[in-house]
Amino acid sequence: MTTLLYALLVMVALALLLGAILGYASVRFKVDADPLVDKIDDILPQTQCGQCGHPGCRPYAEAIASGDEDINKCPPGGEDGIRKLAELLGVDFKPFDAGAAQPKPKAVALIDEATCIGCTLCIQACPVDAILGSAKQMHTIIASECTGCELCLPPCPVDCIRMIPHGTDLTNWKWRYPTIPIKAVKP
Amino acid sequence: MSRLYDFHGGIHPPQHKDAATGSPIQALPLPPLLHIALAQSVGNAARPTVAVGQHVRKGETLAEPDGRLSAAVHAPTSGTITAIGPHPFAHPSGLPVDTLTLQPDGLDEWQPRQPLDWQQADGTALRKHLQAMGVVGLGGAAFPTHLKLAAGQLATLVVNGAECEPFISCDDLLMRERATSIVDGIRIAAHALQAGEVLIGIEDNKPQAIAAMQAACAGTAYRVVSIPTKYPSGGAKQLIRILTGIEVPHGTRATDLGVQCLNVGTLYAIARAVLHGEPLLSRIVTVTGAVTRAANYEVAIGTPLAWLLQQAGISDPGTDVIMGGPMMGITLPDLAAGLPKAGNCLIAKSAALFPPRPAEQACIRCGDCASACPAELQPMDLFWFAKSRQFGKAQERHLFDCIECGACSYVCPSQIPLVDYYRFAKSEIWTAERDKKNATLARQRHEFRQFRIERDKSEKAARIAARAAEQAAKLATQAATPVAASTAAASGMDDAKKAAIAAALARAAAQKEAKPLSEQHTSGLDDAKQAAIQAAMARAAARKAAAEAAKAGDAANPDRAATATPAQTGMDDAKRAAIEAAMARAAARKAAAQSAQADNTAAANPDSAATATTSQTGIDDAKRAAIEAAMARAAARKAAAAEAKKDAAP
Amino acid sequence: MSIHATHIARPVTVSRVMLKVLAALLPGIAVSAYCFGPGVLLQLLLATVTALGAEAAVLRLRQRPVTPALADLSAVVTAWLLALSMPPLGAWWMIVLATLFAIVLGKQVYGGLGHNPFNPAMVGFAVMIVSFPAQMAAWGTPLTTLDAAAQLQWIVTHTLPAGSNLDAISSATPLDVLKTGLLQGGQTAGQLLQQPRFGHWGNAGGEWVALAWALGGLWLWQQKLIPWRTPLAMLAGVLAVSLPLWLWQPAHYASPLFHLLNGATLLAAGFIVTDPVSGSTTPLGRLIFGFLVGVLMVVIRVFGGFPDAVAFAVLIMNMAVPFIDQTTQPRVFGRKGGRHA
Amino acid sequence: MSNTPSVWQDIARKGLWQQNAGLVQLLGLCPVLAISNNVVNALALGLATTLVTALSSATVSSVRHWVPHTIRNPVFIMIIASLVTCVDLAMNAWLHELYLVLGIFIPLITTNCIVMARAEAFASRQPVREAAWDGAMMGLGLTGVLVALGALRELLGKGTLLAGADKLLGPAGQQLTLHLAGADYQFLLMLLPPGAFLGLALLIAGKNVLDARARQRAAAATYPAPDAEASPAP
Amino acid sequence: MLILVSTVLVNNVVLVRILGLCPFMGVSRKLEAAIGMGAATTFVLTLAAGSSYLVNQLLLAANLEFLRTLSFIVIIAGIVQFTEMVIHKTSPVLYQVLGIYLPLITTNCAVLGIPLLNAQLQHSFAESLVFGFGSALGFSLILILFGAMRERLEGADIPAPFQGNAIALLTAALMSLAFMGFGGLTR
Amino acid sequence: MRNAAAQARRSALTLAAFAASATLLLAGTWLATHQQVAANEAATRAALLAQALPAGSFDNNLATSAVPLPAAIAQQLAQRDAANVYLARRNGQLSGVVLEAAAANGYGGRIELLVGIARDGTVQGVRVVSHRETPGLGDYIDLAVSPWARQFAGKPATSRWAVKKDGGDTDYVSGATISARAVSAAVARCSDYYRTAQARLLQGQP
Ligand SMILES: Cc1cc2nc3c(=O)[nH]c(=O)nc-3n(C[C@H](O)[C@H](O)[C@H](O)COP(=O)(O)O)c2cc1C
Ligand SMILES: Cc1cc2nc3c(=O)[nH]c(=O)nc-3n(C[C@H](O)[C@H](O)[C@H](O)COP(=O)(O)O)c2cc1C
Ligand SMILES: Cc1cc2nc3c(=O)[nH]c(=O)nc-3n(C[C@H](O)[C@H](O)[C@H](O)COP(=O)(O)O)c2cc1C
Ligand SMILES: Cc1cc2nc3c(=O)[nH]c(=O)nc-3n(C[C@H](O)[C@H](O)[C@H](O)CO)c2cc1C
Ligand code: SF4
Ligand code: SF4
Ligand code: SF4
Ligand code: SF4
Ligand code: FES
Repeated sequence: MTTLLYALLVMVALALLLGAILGYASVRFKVDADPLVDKIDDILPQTQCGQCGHPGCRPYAEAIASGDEDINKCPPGGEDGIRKLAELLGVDFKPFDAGAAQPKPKAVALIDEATCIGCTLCIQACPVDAILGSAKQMHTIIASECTGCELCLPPCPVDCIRMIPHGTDLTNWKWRYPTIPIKAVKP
Repeated sequence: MSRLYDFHGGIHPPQHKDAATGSPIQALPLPPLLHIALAQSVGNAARPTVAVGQHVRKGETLAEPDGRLSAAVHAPTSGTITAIGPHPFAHPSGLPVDTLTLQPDGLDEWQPRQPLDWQQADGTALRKHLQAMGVVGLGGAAFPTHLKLAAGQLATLVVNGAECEPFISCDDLLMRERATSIVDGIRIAAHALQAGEVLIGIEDNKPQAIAAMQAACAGTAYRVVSIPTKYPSGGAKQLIRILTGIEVPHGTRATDLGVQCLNVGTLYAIARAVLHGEPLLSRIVTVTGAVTRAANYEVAIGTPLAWLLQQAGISDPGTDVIMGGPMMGITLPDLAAGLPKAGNCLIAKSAALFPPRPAEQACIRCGDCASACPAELQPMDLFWFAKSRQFGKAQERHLFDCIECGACSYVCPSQIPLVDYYRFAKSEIWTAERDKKNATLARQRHEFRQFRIERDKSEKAARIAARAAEQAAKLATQAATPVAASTAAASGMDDAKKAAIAAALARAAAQKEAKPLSEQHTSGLDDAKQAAIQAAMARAAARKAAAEAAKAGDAANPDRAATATPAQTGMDDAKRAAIEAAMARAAARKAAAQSAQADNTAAANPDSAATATTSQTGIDDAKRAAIEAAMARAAARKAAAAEAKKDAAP
Repeated sequence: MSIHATHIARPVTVSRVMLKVLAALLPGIAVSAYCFGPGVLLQLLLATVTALGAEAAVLRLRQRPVTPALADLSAVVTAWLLALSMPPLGAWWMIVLATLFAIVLGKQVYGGLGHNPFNPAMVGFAVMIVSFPAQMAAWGTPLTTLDAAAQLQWIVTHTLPAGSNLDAISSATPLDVLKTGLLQGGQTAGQLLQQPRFGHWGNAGGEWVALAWALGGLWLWQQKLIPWRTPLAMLAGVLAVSLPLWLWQPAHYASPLFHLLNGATLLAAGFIVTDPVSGSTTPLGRLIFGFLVGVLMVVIRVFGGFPDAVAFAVLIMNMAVPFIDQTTQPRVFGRKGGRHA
Repeated sequence: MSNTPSVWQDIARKGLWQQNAGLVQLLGLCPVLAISNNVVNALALGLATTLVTALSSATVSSVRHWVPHTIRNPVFIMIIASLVTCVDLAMNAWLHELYLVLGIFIPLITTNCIVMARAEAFASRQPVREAAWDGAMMGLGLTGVLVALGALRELLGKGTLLAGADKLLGPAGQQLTLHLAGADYQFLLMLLPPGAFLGLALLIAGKNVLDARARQRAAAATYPAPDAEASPAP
Repeated sequence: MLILVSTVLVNNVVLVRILGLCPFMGVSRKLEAAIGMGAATTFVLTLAAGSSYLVNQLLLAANLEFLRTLSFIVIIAGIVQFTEMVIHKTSPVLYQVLGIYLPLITTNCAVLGIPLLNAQLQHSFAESLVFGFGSALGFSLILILFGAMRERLEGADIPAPFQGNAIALLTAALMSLAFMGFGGLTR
Repeated sequence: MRNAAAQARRSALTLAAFAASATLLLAGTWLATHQQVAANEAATRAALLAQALPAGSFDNNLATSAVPLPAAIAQQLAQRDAANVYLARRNGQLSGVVLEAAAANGYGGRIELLVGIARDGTVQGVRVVSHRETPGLGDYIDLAVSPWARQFAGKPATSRWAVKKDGGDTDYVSGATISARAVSAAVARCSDYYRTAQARLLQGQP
């Protein structure tokens, strides 16, 4: 019986001490906001396209930060984006979610001005205010501000918006990966 | 004899210079057409000042500099402009760039030339003159020379006559034959730079050039220094190190350390431009390799390269041609391009001189590349990171200190084209940086849009509230006694005025308040845009505050009017207005918070189609629908995939 | 059209480099074969065949081109170095197993040439000495009386022709004998070294082999295929431990000369610590890497359980190479500060 | 709250394969590597761990509402530690021989990361029955890896399987031991620590191969690509 | 000195005693994280070794050995959580790098195993401290070297089935093989 | 700060409550098992000792029959300051002893042994308790690895305690003689000691 008593005494004392320290420290050293979301958001391409299943990049960043979402869901970010996220979060790189949307070449939207009826629906859809125009007037897209999210395509009642792939010129021309063709041996 | 310093690494590739140094500089007839690209230097392309069909004389300005970092372009001969538009360019991409096409009339008729009295002219005038004369660096980088002469009071001017690349001999021949003009150029540059000392570095495999330069420098304080032959001693930083011992770090300009480096060709061009008023119309080009008449030719800028090679007797027109040296030159994708100012050498490849590079093998980390690297990098690490796309790490290991000299590629026993990987990595990093910048701008626009939508919404809410209040006030007035009604009406009028004042104040306050916020969001935007957004946001905030104030005023009307009026008499207007404004602000804040809350509760409702709406408060319907559709699409796809997976799972 | 930025290249290839390494091994192999008999050559052959076979098999599984990888000869270098570290009269399955581990586990799982963090040959050796210490400790007797046919028969079938004596082929390595002798107490190092097994300079027959390795190493250095830093630092490391110990208690510790001429020290200095792939690449890193290999080697030899300590010393330091490399990056041109004239 | 059977299946699939502690999450490695040089020890420790994981998950789940966030960790670990000590004492009393073999690794179940990880990640958010099931499945998944690794190492290292089964099953167990190689066969590497790492690496690689095959098959099933048909399976 | 060499190298916690493997595998993807984790573990482990010695004396005196595991782990949990809160407050960067692994120090076998071994081997207070510190040093050393190695391996052309954890374990296998060389170093 | 204090109190109390319940659970389990555990531990120890002496050659509880050896002898036999001799009795008569012995000169360091010697000086059993010989080479001395140690059972005191290679009677594994030598020498020391101390040991005095 004394053993039991001693045991209780020791453990309860330990626990009390510990609990007190922790409780105190938890208030004393309280920290706020998670800087991780910002860092993740920084990596995301800000296309705001929703292909990740979230209404914009920041919500996706929040989902990643809270551990609810995988890092391989953002097609506009491409593999490089996944790689950067993996690096930031200290997890292994993983390829695109096979079932989800896949990355495609960058493009800008172009309004066929002859067909446009000036309904302003696309203006309301564009998450980055890249479309100019007012009611009943033909609209245009500021190419340099268009992120290519394609959100303006579905609302257009006359389907006058097309996506034009980015062309290359001297300002965005890139040196390619120096490939050595690997010939697979026949099995 | 001054002391020479050594730099780390370096290589000794076979020289192959003799083929072209056997004969003096050759003149050439004019080609049938000249293709003069507008972008002839680092920086902005020049702006054309001529029209298609216009006749121009030799030396006439065809395009003028666009900004500081840009140089003019001139007609190398007299003739007619036949086209302005995209044309193949001497660039590894093969992409066409805007080019002037000039059809010579064969008269070679000069326009009047205007030399500059350089000893009298001040620095600014000299630099203006050089920019107008289109003088750019001829050592390879094509940096506008007028900017390089902008430094004042320089300790040392280093003249680059090293010409360290194999095959190239244009500077050698220039020094042999036109040393006096070069020295004239040195005189002008040294004057402009107020250089204390002039060191002319020439590799010791060019004894004739050294002798010629020494002869030309006789009687001056300029020192011709024979330096050991070792590639890349002609790199500006390496040459500066050899001659002065100073190491110019990456990202620093030599001028900051009191040194400037100019190529001998550039100095010759300076001399022609200043003493004779001749713009940079032609240059010496080494044409060698698989050609029958390998030599140095004096060639008009814009001469089609295919034509030039024909003149030199190229044996196989289909062969690859390098512009520049074999270490740093580029393989030309299209020989229709005209000769650029930076084109110092053309080498027609032959299998004997350029055996195909054996297949790349794995890097065995032998370290030969590190021993050869003049930038003292660890090229195998840069390669390892570039190959596996770990660009951040490559940058940490100073990828951008690499001068792409190719010494590492040359020595690598695994035959890895290392520089290709570095260029790839640098390209990717630049692209990523550009994307990042664009993303930041996109985010700012997106955030502003969120803000705008939010604002519109609360404005609408305020309008509705105001209408309701008005209604209530009307009811109250109707119920009151006529006397009360009259006072109320009076005080109501009073109130209207008060509200206006309050609104004005609130606008000012809101502007003040809005500023930090907008600043936060727009740090990366260009100024005009930023200002516009800021203004818009401030305006919106003010409008909102005003509306709120009006509403608050209205709502407070019925009961407050009576109590407040008597006390008001002593209060001066400004103070009253301030109080009102503060109250209005508070009300506005509350209203905003409430509306946000309302949205949240709505979103929390499990039935509202997607859980994702939680943070959508500001997104209007169309967008939401689109997103929802996208999400539904994604969900459907996912479901399908899951289904498939389940099926396939054993 | 050639897409490369640099249009000319030095006429060297990895195969040439490896071929020269193999050539540099030849003098040592010759002396070895003379000392320990033709068994050495059979081991080399077995190792080479296994290495090439294993490499080809893995590449085939990965659907990668086989011939270029085999032609770079790096697998042969690994095989030879491994074969030369193993007992000359070990059974055939030992060298085969060792080579399999070296090539598959040491090299190919990491992606083949250039990607392996550990020295493959040493991986093979360490696996064997840990798994089969008894068989690995039985080194061949130098200048054995056993004739060639008997040696080969022993390696292949592990039987001896009638009339041959097992003791003629099996004897512990000098390092082992010395360690055992000292452990048993009673005799000083000096006395022990009087035994015929130790010859003149501490390793009967073996010292000539060691010198032949040194010769090969020097030639490699002269050919600029190996840097001077690593081997020299390693030898310095060996001296740094063995010399003070020997000066302090000559009765208990063998002389530095003994350490230099025994247990593959010079083979390691010339060919093993210089393995470019698994070694350090920075100038300072090479010094640290080599020095610590030398130190660890003697420490493990003298105080540890594995007298043939080269493999462990090398593997332990291989482990540290990425860290060493990262922390000893040379300063880049222009970023040194203070080097201005 | 009631759950459809698929939820249970899902938890089981995650615990046993998809999120397997030893192969995927790489948690609970120490016992896996240290006690896997033969099947019997591995099995025993695996079962002990499973017991603790299931019990502790259930307990954690049932008290989860009363524990303030700040002392979540200490409380959970206390629960685990006391359960472990109970198992430890019980084994000491009734499976003494095995107890001697497993040694310090029984108290160390306390810090077996998988136990704590499940308590944190699953049990502290889920109802009791789900939590217990999850704990059991995670534990069984780990046991599976332990046994597989034990078998691999025992087989390659000593050429036997189930040596020492008598410790777990009493004398009858002796008959179970399989000798699959000559009596003097021994490959020490597999029995020593390096062999443990190596064996686990091989198991993970094996799982990767299986998963890749499954993925390939799934892909082929959804998009029956013509070239996939045409090229003969390797 | 000898006991330090012995615990750091010869009986290295991770490679020879096989303790603390989860953080060893989990927090070694990046060198920076490895260094942080090493430092945190060193701090916690040394403290745990010391304080658990004191508690053990108490338990022995009261004949309460069955409370050993429980009381040790409570102490450790306390120390860890306290450390966590302090780091969270004082160095958000370190906190972010260590991420979910800080609480996992509690479940680092080594942190409980070393105090238990101390008790089992009846080490004195000083010995306990040195043993704890040495083990932690050994852990950190291996973790850091492994972290640097894994960073390098990120660029290696590893066969698909071995990518990720498999190659890391394989590397650990070879590291452990190398450490066999220290066997018998101190007797 | 008030907040902190309250929080601290709350945490402490919760934790204490859990600690108390955990302790109770543990204590309960301990009470249920501790006798069995103690019995097991005694049995293990006894079983170990019994491996050094044939079953049936004694009827007392060996584990509780330990008598400390004098320091000098402990130093000589076990090469440390303290060691025990266990006295086996049958029908109250000394039937043999089990000595804690050690050899410091194994290949890997200390080898701890139990050496059982019958009343007449015959070595009855040698059991390696712990060793650090090379696995796969020197570890044959361990009964768990090979029956090598059984060869000592029944060897008379007059045996030549040395490996055959050195002219003794002990078998060894070629290539790992050191281990066998070390064990042999330790057994020899025990045998010698028993011879000289037999009379005293019969009295129960070490
Ligand atoms: C954006 C930019 C601005 C520069 N501005 C100056 C300048 O103001 N003065 C100057 O002397 N050089 C200037 N430089 C030139 C470089 O410092 C360097 O001297 C020049 O590129 C020639 O050397 P190179 O072969 O290394 O290219 C500038 C270069 C760049 C890219
Ligand atoms: C690797 C390398 C080698 C170079 N070699 C020469 C050379 O041999 N001669 C030369 O005039 N410029 C050479 N340059 C260009 C110089 O760095 C520098 O741009 C030039 O001397 C500046 O003079 P400029 O502005 O008058 O052209 C080389 C550049 C590099 C990066
Ligand atoms: C790695 C290694 C481990 C060894 N371990 C042992 C050992 O545990 N016990 C032993 O007696 N000999 C061991 N030896 C062998 C001894 O060094 C020595 O060669 C042997 O005992 C001599 O026996 P012999 O006289 O039968 O040849 C080992 C040798 C090596 C190389
Ligand atoms: C100088 C030199 C030394 C080498 N030493 C070794 C060695 O010690 N072990 C080995 O397996 N391979 C060695 N190699 C071959 C090759 O580098 C090795 O197989 C790679 O580690 C395989 O990727 C060497 C190659 C050279 C050029
Ligand atoms: S998919 Fe990418 S770009 Fe599109 S919203 Fe999501 S995170 Fe933003
Ligand atoms: S214009 Fe269309 S594609 Fe471009 S950003 Fe706006 S919505 Fe997206
Ligand atoms: S020279 Fe080539 S093989 Fe040698 S380290 Fe450099 S890149 Fe690697
Ligand atoms: S190309 Fe870059 S890395 Fe290669 S040697 Fe030149 S400076 Fe060094
Ligand atoms: S099981 Fe030991 S650290 Fe996780």
